[in-house]
Parts: sequence; C-alpha cells; structure tokens
Amino acid sequence: MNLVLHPLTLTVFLPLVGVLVILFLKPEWKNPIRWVALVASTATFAISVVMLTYFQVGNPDMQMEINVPWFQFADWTISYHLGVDGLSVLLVMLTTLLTPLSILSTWTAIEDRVKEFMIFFLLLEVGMVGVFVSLDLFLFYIFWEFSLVPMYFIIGMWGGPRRMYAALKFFLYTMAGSILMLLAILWLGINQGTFSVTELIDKGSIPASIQFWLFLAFAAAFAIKVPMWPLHSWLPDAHVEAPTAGSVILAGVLLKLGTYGFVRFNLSMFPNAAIKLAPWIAGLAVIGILYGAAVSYAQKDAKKLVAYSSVSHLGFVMLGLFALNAQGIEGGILQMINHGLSTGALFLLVGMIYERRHTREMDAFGGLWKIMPIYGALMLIVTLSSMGLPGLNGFVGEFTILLGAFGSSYISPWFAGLAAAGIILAAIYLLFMFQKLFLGPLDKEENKILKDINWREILTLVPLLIFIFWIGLYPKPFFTIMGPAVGKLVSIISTAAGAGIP
Amino acid sequence: MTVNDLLNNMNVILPLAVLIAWSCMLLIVDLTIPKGHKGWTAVMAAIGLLLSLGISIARFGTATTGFSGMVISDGFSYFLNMLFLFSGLAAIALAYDYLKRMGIERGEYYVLLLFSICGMMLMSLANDLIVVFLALELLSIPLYVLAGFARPRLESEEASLKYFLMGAFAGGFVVFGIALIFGATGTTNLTNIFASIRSDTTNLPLLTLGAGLILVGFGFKVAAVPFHMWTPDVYQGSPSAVTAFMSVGAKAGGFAALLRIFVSAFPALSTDLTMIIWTISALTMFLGNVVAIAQSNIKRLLAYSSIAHAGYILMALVPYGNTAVNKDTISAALFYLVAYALTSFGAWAVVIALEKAEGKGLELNDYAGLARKYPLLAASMAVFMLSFIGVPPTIGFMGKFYLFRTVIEGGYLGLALIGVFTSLISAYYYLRIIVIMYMREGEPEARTEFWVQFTAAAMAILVIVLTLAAQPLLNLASKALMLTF
Amino acid sequence: MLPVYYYVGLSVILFTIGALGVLIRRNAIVIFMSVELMLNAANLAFVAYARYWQSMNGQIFVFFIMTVAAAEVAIGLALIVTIFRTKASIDVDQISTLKG
Amino acid sequence: MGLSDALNAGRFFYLVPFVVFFPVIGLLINITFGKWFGEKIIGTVACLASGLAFVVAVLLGIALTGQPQGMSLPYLNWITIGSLQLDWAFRVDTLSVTMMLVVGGVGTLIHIYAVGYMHDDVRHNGDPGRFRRFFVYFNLFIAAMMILVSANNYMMLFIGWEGVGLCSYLLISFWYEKGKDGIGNALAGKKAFIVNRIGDFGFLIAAFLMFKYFQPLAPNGIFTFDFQTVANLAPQVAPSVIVAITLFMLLGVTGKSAQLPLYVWLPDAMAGPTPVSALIHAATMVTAGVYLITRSHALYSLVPVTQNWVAIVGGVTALFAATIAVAQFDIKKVLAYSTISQLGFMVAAVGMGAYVAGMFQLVTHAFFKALLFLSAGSVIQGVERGEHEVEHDPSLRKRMKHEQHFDPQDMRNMGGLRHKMKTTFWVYVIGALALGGIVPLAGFWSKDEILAEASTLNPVVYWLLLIAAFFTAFYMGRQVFMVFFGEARSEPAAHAKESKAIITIPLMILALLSLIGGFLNFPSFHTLTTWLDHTVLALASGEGEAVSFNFVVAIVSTVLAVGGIVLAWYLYMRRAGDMQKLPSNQRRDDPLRSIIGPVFTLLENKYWVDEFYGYVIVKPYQWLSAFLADKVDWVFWHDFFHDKILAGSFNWVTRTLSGPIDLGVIDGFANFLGDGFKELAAQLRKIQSGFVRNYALSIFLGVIFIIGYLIIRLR
Amino acid sequence: MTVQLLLFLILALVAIASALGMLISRNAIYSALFLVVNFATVAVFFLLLDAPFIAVAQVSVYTGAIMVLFLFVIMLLGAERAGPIQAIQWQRPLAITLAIILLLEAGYIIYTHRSLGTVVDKQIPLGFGSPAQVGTALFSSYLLPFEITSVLLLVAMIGAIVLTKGEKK
Repeated sequence: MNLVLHPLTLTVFLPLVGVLVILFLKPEWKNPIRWVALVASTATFAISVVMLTYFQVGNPDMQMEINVPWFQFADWTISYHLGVDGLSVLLVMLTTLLTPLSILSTWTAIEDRVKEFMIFFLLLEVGMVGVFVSLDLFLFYIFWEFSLVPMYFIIGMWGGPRRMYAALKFFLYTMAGSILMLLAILWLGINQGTFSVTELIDKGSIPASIQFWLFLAFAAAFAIKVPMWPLHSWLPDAHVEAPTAGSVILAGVLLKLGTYGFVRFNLSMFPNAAIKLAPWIAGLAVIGILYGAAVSYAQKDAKKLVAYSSVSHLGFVMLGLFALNAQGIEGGILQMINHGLSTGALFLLVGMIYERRHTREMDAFGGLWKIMPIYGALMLIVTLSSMGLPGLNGFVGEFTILLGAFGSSYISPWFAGLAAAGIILAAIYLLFMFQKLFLGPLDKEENKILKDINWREILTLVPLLIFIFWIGLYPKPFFTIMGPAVGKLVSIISTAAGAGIP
Repeated sequence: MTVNDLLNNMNVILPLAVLIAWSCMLLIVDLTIPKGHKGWTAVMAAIGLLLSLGISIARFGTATTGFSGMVISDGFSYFLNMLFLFSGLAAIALAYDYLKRMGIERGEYYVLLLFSICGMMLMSLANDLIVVFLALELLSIPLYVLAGFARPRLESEEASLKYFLMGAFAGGFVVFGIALIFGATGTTNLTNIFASIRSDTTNLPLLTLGAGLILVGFGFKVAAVPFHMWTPDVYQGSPSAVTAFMSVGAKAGGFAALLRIFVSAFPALSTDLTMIIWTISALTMFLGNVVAIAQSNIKRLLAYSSIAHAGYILMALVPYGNTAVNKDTISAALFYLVAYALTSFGAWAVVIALEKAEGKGLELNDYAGLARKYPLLAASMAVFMLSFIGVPPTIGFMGKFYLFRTVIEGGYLGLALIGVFTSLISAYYYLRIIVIMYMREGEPEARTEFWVQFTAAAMAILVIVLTLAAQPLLNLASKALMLTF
Repeated sequence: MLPVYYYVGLSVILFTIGALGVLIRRNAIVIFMSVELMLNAANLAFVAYARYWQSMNGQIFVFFIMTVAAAEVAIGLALIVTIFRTKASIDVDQISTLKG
Repeated sequence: MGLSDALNAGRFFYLVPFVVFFPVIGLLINITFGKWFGEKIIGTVACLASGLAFVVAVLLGIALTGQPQGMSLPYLNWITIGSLQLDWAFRVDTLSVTMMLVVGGVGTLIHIYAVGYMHDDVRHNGDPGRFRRFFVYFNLFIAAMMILVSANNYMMLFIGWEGVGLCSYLLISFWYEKGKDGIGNALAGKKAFIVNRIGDFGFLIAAFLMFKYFQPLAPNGIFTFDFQTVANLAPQVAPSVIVAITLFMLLGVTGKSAQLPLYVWLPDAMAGPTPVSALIHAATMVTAGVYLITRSHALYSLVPVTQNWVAIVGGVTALFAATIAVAQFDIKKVLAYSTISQLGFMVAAVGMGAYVAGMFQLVTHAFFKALLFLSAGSVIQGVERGEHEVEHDPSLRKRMKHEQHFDPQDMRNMGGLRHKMKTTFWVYVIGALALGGIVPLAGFWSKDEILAEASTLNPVVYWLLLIAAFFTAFYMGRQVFMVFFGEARSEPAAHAKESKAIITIPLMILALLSLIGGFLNFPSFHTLTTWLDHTVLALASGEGEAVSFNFVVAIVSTVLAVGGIVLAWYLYMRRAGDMQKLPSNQRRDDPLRSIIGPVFTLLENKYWVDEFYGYVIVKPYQWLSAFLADKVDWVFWHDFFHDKILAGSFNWVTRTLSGPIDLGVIDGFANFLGDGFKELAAQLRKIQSGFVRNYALSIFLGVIFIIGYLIIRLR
Repeated sequence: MTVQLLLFLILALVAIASALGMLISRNAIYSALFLVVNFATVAVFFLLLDAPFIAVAQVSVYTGAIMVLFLFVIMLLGAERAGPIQAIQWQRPLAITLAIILLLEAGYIIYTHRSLGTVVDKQIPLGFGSPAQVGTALFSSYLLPFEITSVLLLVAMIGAIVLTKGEKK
C-alpha cells in the first residue's frame, strides 16, 4: 500500500477528484454536476468499504497506519499520519455513508448554484473524514478547521432567511473553541516534542497537573462542537437555517467531530484529567439531556425541535464517554453512529416536507399520514429509533451508555438515573412531533394535495433504515469492531486511576 | 579603499547595487518612452527586479559583511530582499493596468517604486544605525510621493501629506533615539553596540531609552498601536496599487529594521523592553481587529487588518531576548511576513479589480453578488480572507501557528491567548466580506485586466499550495538567519 | 567642557518644543519647521555625545541628518505647494477628509 | 425417531424462536405484498401467523410434559461489551409456555374475530386501506409479546416489553384522526406510551442496579441478565439492593399493568379498535407486569418489604378501579376499569407470593376479559349497524336525537339488546358471570384462590379484594342490565343487528373457555400449580401455595358476588324502569346517581385523577419546557447571554463610557458579535478623527508611556 | 568653568526663547525667522563642542538654504496665517501637559543619571571635527551612506518634480 493508493488516503481525498471534475463543468449543467458529486461520494463510500475489509477486527491498535513526514517546522516534524482504529473506523463509515445520501437529498432541493454547492459538499467530506483518520495533531487541526469552511458556505449560501447570521455564528463559535485547542496543541508540541497522537498516548508522560489545563483547552473546542450545554446556542440557529443536506451532515457528522475528539484526545491523552473532570462533564451532559429534551418539547418548528433533540442525544454520548468504562464508551461511540443515522434521517424527513410545503411550523400540518403513508411510516420508525425503542438502534446505544454510567466507578449513579429520565422526555417531544405532523385530522387544505415521497427520497432513507434495524437487532459487529480499541482506552484510564491521583 | 576593496564591498551588496543602477538607468530610459506606452517602463522595472531577485536567490546562504561593517548580507537580508523584490513585482503587476485606468500613468511611478525597494533592501542589509536611518528615508520618501501620485485628487494629496508629516515626526524620534544610543555606547554600529553592552562600558538606561525611541519610530513604520493612526487614512487615500505595496513593503521594511536592531544589538535589554513590545503587540492586535469591524470601506478595512497583522508579527519579537527561541523569532516573523505579503497582495488585487475611477467601488456593499458574477475573483478573495483569519489550509494559518509556537515557547502564553482571541474577532469582519460576496445579491462590476486577475489567482494558489507544500518556504525561513557574533 | 547632560538637557527641551509645535500648530509649514527643530535638537545631542566620546561618528551622523533633512524639505515643501493648489489652504485641520 | 421421542427429548424446544418468527413473517408478508392482497388474504396470513405461533406453543407445551424443567436456548449474541453480555436467548419452561399458550391462543381467536370486526370498522371509519395496517400491527404485537414471554433475560424481555408498548401506541391511535377534537385517539396513544415509559424508566433503573451489584458476583465476571443467574445470585446481594431493584421493577409493573399510580393510560386506551382492547389491553400485554413479577419471584421472595408493597398496590388498585367502573357509561370504559381492577387482583396475588394464583387469574382473565371485550365490540358494531340503518331510513332518522353526535359505545344509548343480538348476549353473560366470580365459571376459581391466599397471608389485602369483588359483580351486573335488558334507549339500539359468524364463533370458543377455564387449577387437582411448580415453586419459599380450597372464603365471596348482581338488578331493572316514568327533566341517566349523587359524580370523573396529573405534572412540564425554550434558552441564553454578553462583552463598558450611540454605518446583518464589539469599534474609530495633529498626539502619548514605563523599570 | 557655564546658559536661553518664539508666533514668517535664530544659536553650540565643520554646515545648509526655502514657500503661498477654525480645542492643553510630562521625565532621567555624563575632560585629538577628518571618514568607512545620500537626494528631486509638475490635460 503506497502513499497515494493507500485506502485511507483514498477515502479522505477521493472526493477531491469529484471537485476537480465539477470545476470543469459549466454551472448550467446541473444534472451532470449532481451526478458527478453523487458518483464521487458513492465511490468514496465504496472505497471506505474496501478500507473496512482491510480492518482487522480484534486488533486494538491503529491500523493501516501511514506515517510520512510532511514538513519540518523548526525542530518539529509534521507528519502525514493517518490511521484508523476501532474508535474511528465506524465514524469514517458513517461519514462516507451520509454524504452520498445527503447529496441525493439535494437533487431537487438545491437548484441555485449547484456547482458551488457540490464543491463545498465534497470538500466538507474531505475535511470530516480527515478529522477522523488523522493521527498528527497538526494535520488533525487542519482538517478540523477546514471542515468549518464548507459548512459555513453551505449554511450561508443555501440556508434560510437568517442564514448569514447563522453561518457567521456557527463559524465564530466553533472557531472560538478551536483556537484554545490550537494553543494546547502547540503546548504539546513544545513540551512533548511530537504531534503524533499515538506517540503521545503511548508515552503518557504528560504531568497530571498540566493535563488538567490541556484537557480544558481541548474540551473547549470539542464541547462547543458537540455541543454540550451551555455552549449549544449556535446549534439551533445553524440547524434551522441550514439547507437539509447541511443539517444532515451537521448533525450526522460534524457534531461527532466533537465527541470523537473527546474520545481520541481528551480520554486517551489526558486520562488523569478525564477522571478528575468526569463528574463535571457528566453533570453537564445530564443537564444537556434533560434541558435539551424539555426545550425540544416547546418548539413549534419541527427542525428546531430536532436540533434541540441533538443537544439531548449528544448529552447521552458525553455521559457514556465519561462513564470511562467499556460499556459507557462503547455505548457512546455507538450512540454517535446512532445519532448520525436517526437524526440524519429525521432532518432528511423534515427536509422533504419542507420542500413540499416551504414551512416547518408543526401547526401547519396534521394528519399527513393519511395521504403520505410511506412517509409517515418511515418517519415513525426513525422517530422511534431516535427515542430509543428497543429493537432499534437508539436503544442499544442509550442502554449501554446508561448501564455504563450507572456502573461507573468514576461518576455517581445519580447521573445515569437522571439521564434515564431523559428517555421519558424524549418520548414526549418526539411523539409530540409525530402527532403534530402525522396524526389528527387532515384539516389544512394545502396539505391535502401533498404527494407521498418518491423513489429517490425513499432511496436516501433506506440505507439509514437498514442500519437502524441492524444496529437495533444485531449490534454485535459494531461492538466487535470498536471493542478492542475501547478496551485499550479503558485500560489506559484505569492505569491512570490506579497510578493514583489525589 | 582601493578599487578592489570597493568591488569586493559592492559584491556584498550586489543585488542592491544592481537595482540602484537599474533604477537610475530606468529614470533615463523612461524619458525616451512616449506617454501612453509607459507599460514598457513597467516591464523594464520588472526585469530589474527579476535580475536582482535572481542574484539574491543565487546568493542565498552566504553571509558576509562589507563597507567597514556598515552592511551585512546574510540569510536574513537575502530572505527579506527576496520578499521585497517579490513585493515589487506584485506591485508592478497591480499597477500596470491600474495606473492607466486611473489616468495617472507616469514612468516615474516605477522608478520611485524601485528606489523604495532599494531602501527596503538597504534596511535589511543595515548593520549600522546610520544606514538604518538612511534606508528608512530612502524607503519612505518615494512612498510619500507615491501616496500623492494621484494628485490632484485631494484624498491622495491628503494621504501623502499625512504620511509625510507623521513620517517626519516619527523620524525625529528615531533620530533622537539613535542619538541616545550613540550617547550611551559611543557607536552606531550594531555589532559594536552589542559588544559595548557586553564590555560594560555602556550607559544602559540611556541605551534602553534610545531603544524605546527606536521602537516608536519603527512602530510607526509597521503601523503598531499607538503609532498607527496614519495608516487607515493613508491606505485609503493613496492609489490602491501603492497601498498594496505600502502595506507589504513598508511594513516588511520596518520589521526588517526592528528584527535586525533588536535581535542583533539589544538582546540584553529584553528584560526592560519585552513588556513594552508585549503591550504594543497586544494593543495593536486588539485595536486593529476591533476597529476594522466598523469599517465599510474595503481599503480602510484592509488598513486596519494590516495594523492588526503588525501586532501579530510583533508578537514574534516579544521573546527576542530569549536565546533559546530567538532563532525561531526571526523565522516565525519572516514566515508570517511572507504569509501576510501573499495574502495581502491577493486581497489588494481583488480590491483593485473592483475599483472604479474617482474612488468608486470601494464600499463593502459594492462586493455584493461578486461570487455569482465573478466566481474566481470571489473565490480568491474568500481564500485571502480565510488566510487573514488563519483558517487552514491557508498560509495565514501556518504563519499564525509558527508565531504562536514561538510566543508560547518564549513563555508568553497570555499574549498567545490575546492573539488567538483577537483573530477570532477578526474572523468577524473578514467573514463579513465573504458573506457579502457570496450570500448577498448585487451587480458588481470588476475589471478583467490580465495582470490584476493573474495576481489574485496566483496569490490564491500560492496561499494554499505553500501551506500544503510548506517545506521549501519553511526551510528558507529557517535559513534566514542573522550573522551574529 | 561642561558635563554632557547640560547639552542633552537643552536638546531635550528643544526637542520637546519641536514636538509641541507639531501637536499644536495648524499651519503645515510651521509643523514642518517644528520637525526640523526636533531634528536639530537631535543634532545637538549627537554633537555633544561626539564630543563626549571623542568620536567622529556623531558628527558624521549629523552631516547625514542634515542631508536627509534637506531631501525631506524638498519633498515636504513640494507637497505643501501641491496641496495648497488643490485646497487653497495649508491648515492641517482642514485637511481631514479621510477619517474613521 | 417418532414424534413422541422428539417430544420427550425436548427437541421441540428448539422450535421456540418460531413463536416470534411466525408473526414476524406474517407481518413482513403483509407489509411487502399486502398492497396487492384482498382483505381475506391479509386476514388469513395474519391469522395463520398467529395460529402457527400458537401451534408451536402447543408443541412446546407437549414437549414440556416430557421434560418439565425446560431449557434456555441462546440464539444469537446481541450485545457484548466487557463484562456485559446480552443474548437473544429463549426460555422454555412451564411459565413461559403458559404465557405463550395464552398469547397464542387468545391472540389467534382475536385475530380471527378481528378479520370480521375490522372489515366493518374500516368501512365505518372511512378508510378501508387501513385494514392491512391493522393486521401488520397485530402481528407485530404478537411477535413482541412472544419476545416478552419467551425471553431468557431481562433485557430481551424489555425489548418485548417496549415492543408491546409501541404496538399499543400504534393501535390506540389507530384511528388517529378520530376522537375528541380529531386528535383524541392520537393523544390517548401518546399518553399510553409516555406513561409506560415512566414505568420503563423504573425497569431500566432496576436493570442498572442489577448490573452494578450482580455483575461483580457473576461467574467469570460476565453478567448476562438471564433470569436463572439473577435468581442464583440474588441471595448473595445485599437485601437493600434487592429492595431497590424490586421496587423499581414495581414501577415498571405499575406502568405496564396499569396499577396505581400509572393506571391512567389504560382507560384512554379504549380509543383503539375493540379487538385491540381485547388482545392488548385486557388479555395479554397488561398482564406482562404480573408475568414479570412471577419471573422475578426469586428476587421478590427475598424481600418481604417489597412483597408487601406489591400486594398493597394490587389490592388498592383492585378496589379503586372497581369503584370507578361502577360509574362509567362507556361500555368499554367499564371493562377497562374492570381490567385494571382485575390486574390489581393478580398483582396483589403475586405480591403476596401466591404466584400460581396470580398466573391462574391471569389465564382465566385472559379468557373472559377477551370474551367481554370482543362481545362488547360485537355490541358496538351491532349498534353501529343499527345506526347505519337509521341513517339510511328517513322515517327513522327523524326520531334520532340530533343534538349531539351519537356514541355507539354509550350504554345509555343501549338497552334491550338481548333480543337483537342473541349470541352476543349469551356469551356476554357468561363472560360477565365469570368476571363476577360466580360458581363454577373460570373467574370464580381463580379469584377464589387469590382470596383464599390473601385471607391467610395479608388480611388488609384480603378485605380490599373482597370489597373489590363485590363491586365487580355489581358493575358487571349493571352493565349487562343496561345493555341487554330493558327497553332500547335509542333508535340505533332498537335496530341493532347480530354480528357475523366470523365474529361470533371466536366468542363462543372464548365463552367455552371461560366456562371451563377454572378446571385448569381446580382445587385438589392443582394442575396449574403442579405445572408451574417446575418453574416457580422450585425457588419460592413455598408458603401459601399449599393453601387448599377454603370454603368459608368461597362462600363469602360468592355471597358478595351474588349480592352485587342482585343490587345491580334492583337498581337497573327496577329503579331504571321507574325512572323511565319520570318527566325527562328529573330523569337521571343512572339510578345510582340519584342515590349517591356527588359520590357518583366523583366516580364518574374517576376521582379527577387525570385532571390532577394534568395540573401537577403535565401543565407544569409544559410550562417549564416553554419557559426553558422561550425564556431561558432563547431570550436569555441565546439572545442575551450568547449574543449579547458573551460575544459582546464590551457592550456594557462602551455603554457606560459613552452612552448608547446609533451606528449608521454597519448594516443590520450578523449583529451578534456585533453590538458590543461594533460599538466599541465605533467608539474607537472616532479616535481616528482625520486630524493629523491627533495622530501625532497619539504617537507622543506612546512615547511618554514608553519612557514612563522605562523610568519605573530602570529605577 | 563659570564662563563656560554662563555662555552656555545665555546661549541656551536664546535657543529656548527662539524655539518658543517659533512655537507661539501667529505668523508663519515670524516662526521661520525665530527658527533661523535658533539654528544659528545651535551652530554656536556646535562650535563650542569642537565641531567646526558641522557648525559651518548648519549655518549654510540649514540657516541658509533650508530656511530660505521655507520663507520662500510661505511667501509664495501667502499662507502665513491659519484660518480661525479650531476643530480640536482640547488638543492644545493636552499637548502642553504631555510636553511638560515629557520634560519632567527627561529631567528626572538626566538628574538621576547625571554622574554617567561627567567624564573627565580628555585631550581632544588634533583636528577633531575638522573638514579634513569629516571628509576622510565620509570617503572611507562612511562611503556607502554617503553614496546612499546621493541616491536619496536624487529621489527627493524626482519626487519634488513629480509632485509639482503641472498636469497636461
């Protein structure tokens, strides 16, 4: 496997080929542009599947590592260092899966400046996948910040009425966090002499007192991205204004960059600080779960409701991660995937109705199930998945998270207990939404002529549904993939705990 | 001094000597070029620059002193020479069409430009405060004239007058500062100053005061707060092509002097001066970025942006007395200067492309809808804005990364925090430009003149490519060492 | 010879008066003259220190300062004349269209 | 190898997954191809799916006779993380198979009934397309219920547990555009789901506790949640933990089995089509709680504190619901409260440790309550047919009261139906008597066994249940008299029609079961006891189960039951007849109201518990969430804190320094970082006055500061 | 010593007074003339400080050439008085205050560090400050600056022409 034809390199950079091709197409050739984008992203997915076949299940370490010096920065070596392990491979797959589906969803929704849209979308994919696979802090940071830019444009150019405000806010908030991370990265480079994540983890030589501050600096970036309560204020704006595909990716993948960051960096590199701060983070996570759920319930705009539900769902992920045990972390990672699937699908679904009616006010709907039975059924399944119905994916994640959090020796079981109440609240707001949209009489004239979703739209949803059921009924393969890596992480943490912090 | 000596000494400053000779020659040749064909002067000027650039590149890596220690040509000076010459080329490319469009095409423009570059190059070579002073004047005087080149447009004249008066005023402080330094050490040669500090025969308080006043003078040149106030007015009033050159060349010249003087002569004073530089740097970053928010004229906005960037570069100077990092201090500052130069020229190229006669087309609102009508121009501008913010993968990010590294390594985490915080503020107004270009509808009009477009595109490509393949530039910057003793 | 600080003191006073001139006068020419006064004050300091160190450097420097001053005057007065042509005034307070 | 060998060797146990698979296959067929099927095929497929599951259950039952200890059958690994291992694993033992038989048997009958019922129902409600959807849901329910009862561990049970909840939600809101204000049914479904979720919350906490405290003791440190392991480990765990686990589990039970305080969803659940009420909200799903406690008998038996609580909850619920049932007019609501009450009996029984009695009641109740509901459905459709006829006959139409919408479920609109719907009448009476506890019908024996146990184990509960039994007989008598006797009180009732055979045949089968069901555990034979002993008593302390038939108890309860019926006869035959003679303005809709007036209103309004919950929980939560969303999150957090304070932290400074200024230069977009910084910027740019002397002053200031600083430094 | 001091004080007084005169004069011509006086006084100081060549240059270049140029321009423009508009009234008092602060700062420094300035008079080398010495220095070690000066003057020339040359419309 050489540098270029390396499966990871290909997975990251294949969309760029699409970008190049699109650059040479005329802006008026909308359909060819769409097709190129779709093909490029689908090919990326195919490549990532190939990549998965190279992945050795059971190996806790980094795999398919590629580590080539990129350039020298005074006495630092910045490397083109990629690799996947159980913690990241699934997220890569999620990204490559969601991107073509999102592109498919824009087929008729985006008519203006299709060329730019597709370019930004493919660039976004590059950035996101890059974040998940880079093992050099510098490289990571580049991808991390880079992923901001296309999203900024996507929200700002194709968004709703307040799109500029939302885009700017999105950009500035996320940047605000990441600049602190940049300082921490620099600190690591100066004092540890390396940017290699694997090396830093293996050395484990960061003093506990410093870990605390580094942890906070990294956490600032990730917590805003997640977003953890109370840093979530940018999220509803961004989601409400973003075009559907943007929301799907935003919720499906971009938010995961934050949670992934916590796992990859905060837990692995600063285990002592993680242990010390676990109760605080878990506390915020629980507040986020309950707060997000309560606030969702009061929303009138379906998309905003889903947006706030992300705060709640990501709260679960964070709680799981900071349970700091195998169940919690594996649950957390699985829940990242689940949230990407379920919330991604929810945004797709809300987008479909928006495309038809140009409103998302839930009061404008009601009784849609009658004329849109397929749409209703799919929405129901996704809703149920999102609220954690056993047998669907959401439950597996939430259950393992709560189980882990309850059994954690680092945080109090009360957190899990309170968080479990979030499951009740989730049912309340999600069923509320379903009821507002689909149940009740079909009494609005403008709704009576709506068409059920078409084959293209079904096609965008079906892959997500497959995974929703698969993870719900037989999540074992997913746990098997992440298991060894999580085991390694847990042992790092327990070693740190055993080494004795006061 | 024999002829041989003279030749040897000339050899030390060969790129400069060539350029001075070429400039004088151009002055005469220009007389023969008929009005309306002054493009040829530009071409000639560019050839001169290229010639000098070629010599600089070939010479890079050598280090000698000459003219009784008056000048020193080392990696540092060659690196900066290349930067100045490159700026000159870019400035010519931008001026080529612009002057015609504005109706101010005259051959002297290029001659003065070349002389100003000579001044800058001399600045980077200087190893004696006399040479520094002369270089400062040689750099400035052509710029005073160029600023007023669009006369009788009042704005241009006003810019020129303000620049001139403030420059002279600040020059007074420099001179007095040099006097104090001379009084403290009995010499104006940087090497000797350094030596005299070591030998303890120095009146240190006096020296420190002198250094402080020098800081004022060059702080003025690089547009650091509170010596920055001329910048927005002058940048706005001057012809845009001049502004572009000024924002890069003059600033780089100022930094060349600051770095040279402080690193090679005053490391011992760092305990007293660091805090001042720290404060100036912090104030500059803050004020530049904050006031830029309130700007609606693109030239003024870029002026404040340039003030802010001076603050960033000054950050590199803060830990200059720390021997462990002062190597990085220079490299980081130089690297950032390059990053700034590329980005800045690119941005000014776009500004020039949109500028219409009589100062129209310079309001931010004139950029609305640019992305739809001129996608490439808008895309380049977006790249420059992102580079100014410091978003990867642009060279602005690399520059900041290197800078912050130096600052943190030097132990000034607080300053680094201010740095990142203010760059967050800056994102606000840079993004606003993107917002206007991409997310607003409008009917902008841009000139599609080749060289302007070419500059914009080339800079955009360089901004990205030099990030992804940063090694050569990094190597260059890290080899741009001063010959120290 | 008197202690050098006598001269330096005088130089500082003259320099300050020059600077003050720049700050409070509105006539561009007078401002410019004030700048010349500042340079002159610096010259005084240079020469005093040259005497103190018994080094020619200071005097040479003064020579260069004078030359530069001459060059500056050429440019400065040309500028003032030009702007007077356009604006019919050399009151710097009136030359303030660029601001903000 | 012959069939009997196979049976004896327990090979048939391996068939157990098929109790789940058959319904799943059925629903998949109907989802995928149902579009092209007619109602008959859809119905057949669904009935077959359910029926085959029942056949499998029967086979398993037969196999169990050979190997009564049963077996557990791991099928597929579900989740494995570190010390946690969850499997799709099935449990075949006498308890689970009993449940499978009930679910499969009653389920199949109701399926068949539903084919007939839904044919009319979808037409009556105007959307024939929904016939298929109904049977998909129905099969899904059977599948989920089968998962619930066949699970070998708590978490798989929980999948079924929530799965049936989902089906309940879907089927309650089946006619989602109907009900009060067009949204009533949907709201009822949502309520059911959410209330159940509260119970599930308890279940989950119980599971977490279990994991936390059992896992360290588990063999190899791997905890699987399976019943056997939990039972084995339970004695080693601190009793306080077991108390917590069992109490949280009880919360789950009160949700699913509609006990106090979470029973509120079940009456509303009657919004679903009648077969749904029969299958889910009477016969099977709601008994899951009872099953769960029986399953966990090893835990409950360890902690008498909890057992006491369970029994009290059951007893109080039994009485509480029975009193409410007395004052209801909706034919299904009466049955719903009756169900809650009967579930209270079962819960009380299992709470007292009388697991077999509880299960016995569960089984017989499944028979007769399914019967009652289905018959009620038959009545309702009969009335609807009458209504239909009236609607289409102009002469009759005039006589209809048109003030309000005609409610075919309101017993006040019925009366005299015994002539119109003979079969329905007879089966209904059998069901009612069985429920009322009249010898020798099924209900008598099971209820009597509970009462007998209670009389020795827990006198308080005994009295509660005894009084509840009286009320039971009374309200069933009231219902039968109101519906079938007397004069028809409305035109549709007068023109009601008997249902088709596809409806009445299942009714007759169920009636038969209700008649003879008691013999399952006939005193002195104790068939069921022996049968369940293999699973339940093997671990239970054994007390109580040995109590034999108690004649005193039997006679007391019978007397009370008969008394209740007689009282009902008195009130609703005699008094009701008298009442009809009164002038209409003095006429009361219920004779009992004229006797106990305010109390009746209290009961009719179900003690205003729903309203109470509404004011104490629902409204405050809605207010809270609106408050959080609008005020806290948006106005304060989003607009104020993030947009104003955080982003523009200098706002205050600039305001206090310079007073508010209007900034005309910047357009209104992206005002968030803005306000603060923009004002600051605007202030600062004022410094940039354009006066060159100001600029010089700035430089001069800088010089003075630098020198001043250096003076201080150099001192 | 005292004679020297007396001379110094008198000259200093003249220098300061003429500088202040330049500062205060309403009329630009008076200012220019005051400045001439000031420059001349400073030239005397140069002589006192053993810098005869510089003193001569001061008189000829500054007092002679430059100041004449100034006067010429003032006359040419007829702009000896500025208009009555006072836009930034607060600048004057503030500037004076700041100037006083600067003087105080300078005074403090000179006072506290005065010992560093009193080195015993050494024998001055012969011909110190003479044209010969200046010339030698200029053409040996100061060759480069000297040449640069020529370029500088050239540039100034070009600049002045560019700025004032009439536009052909």
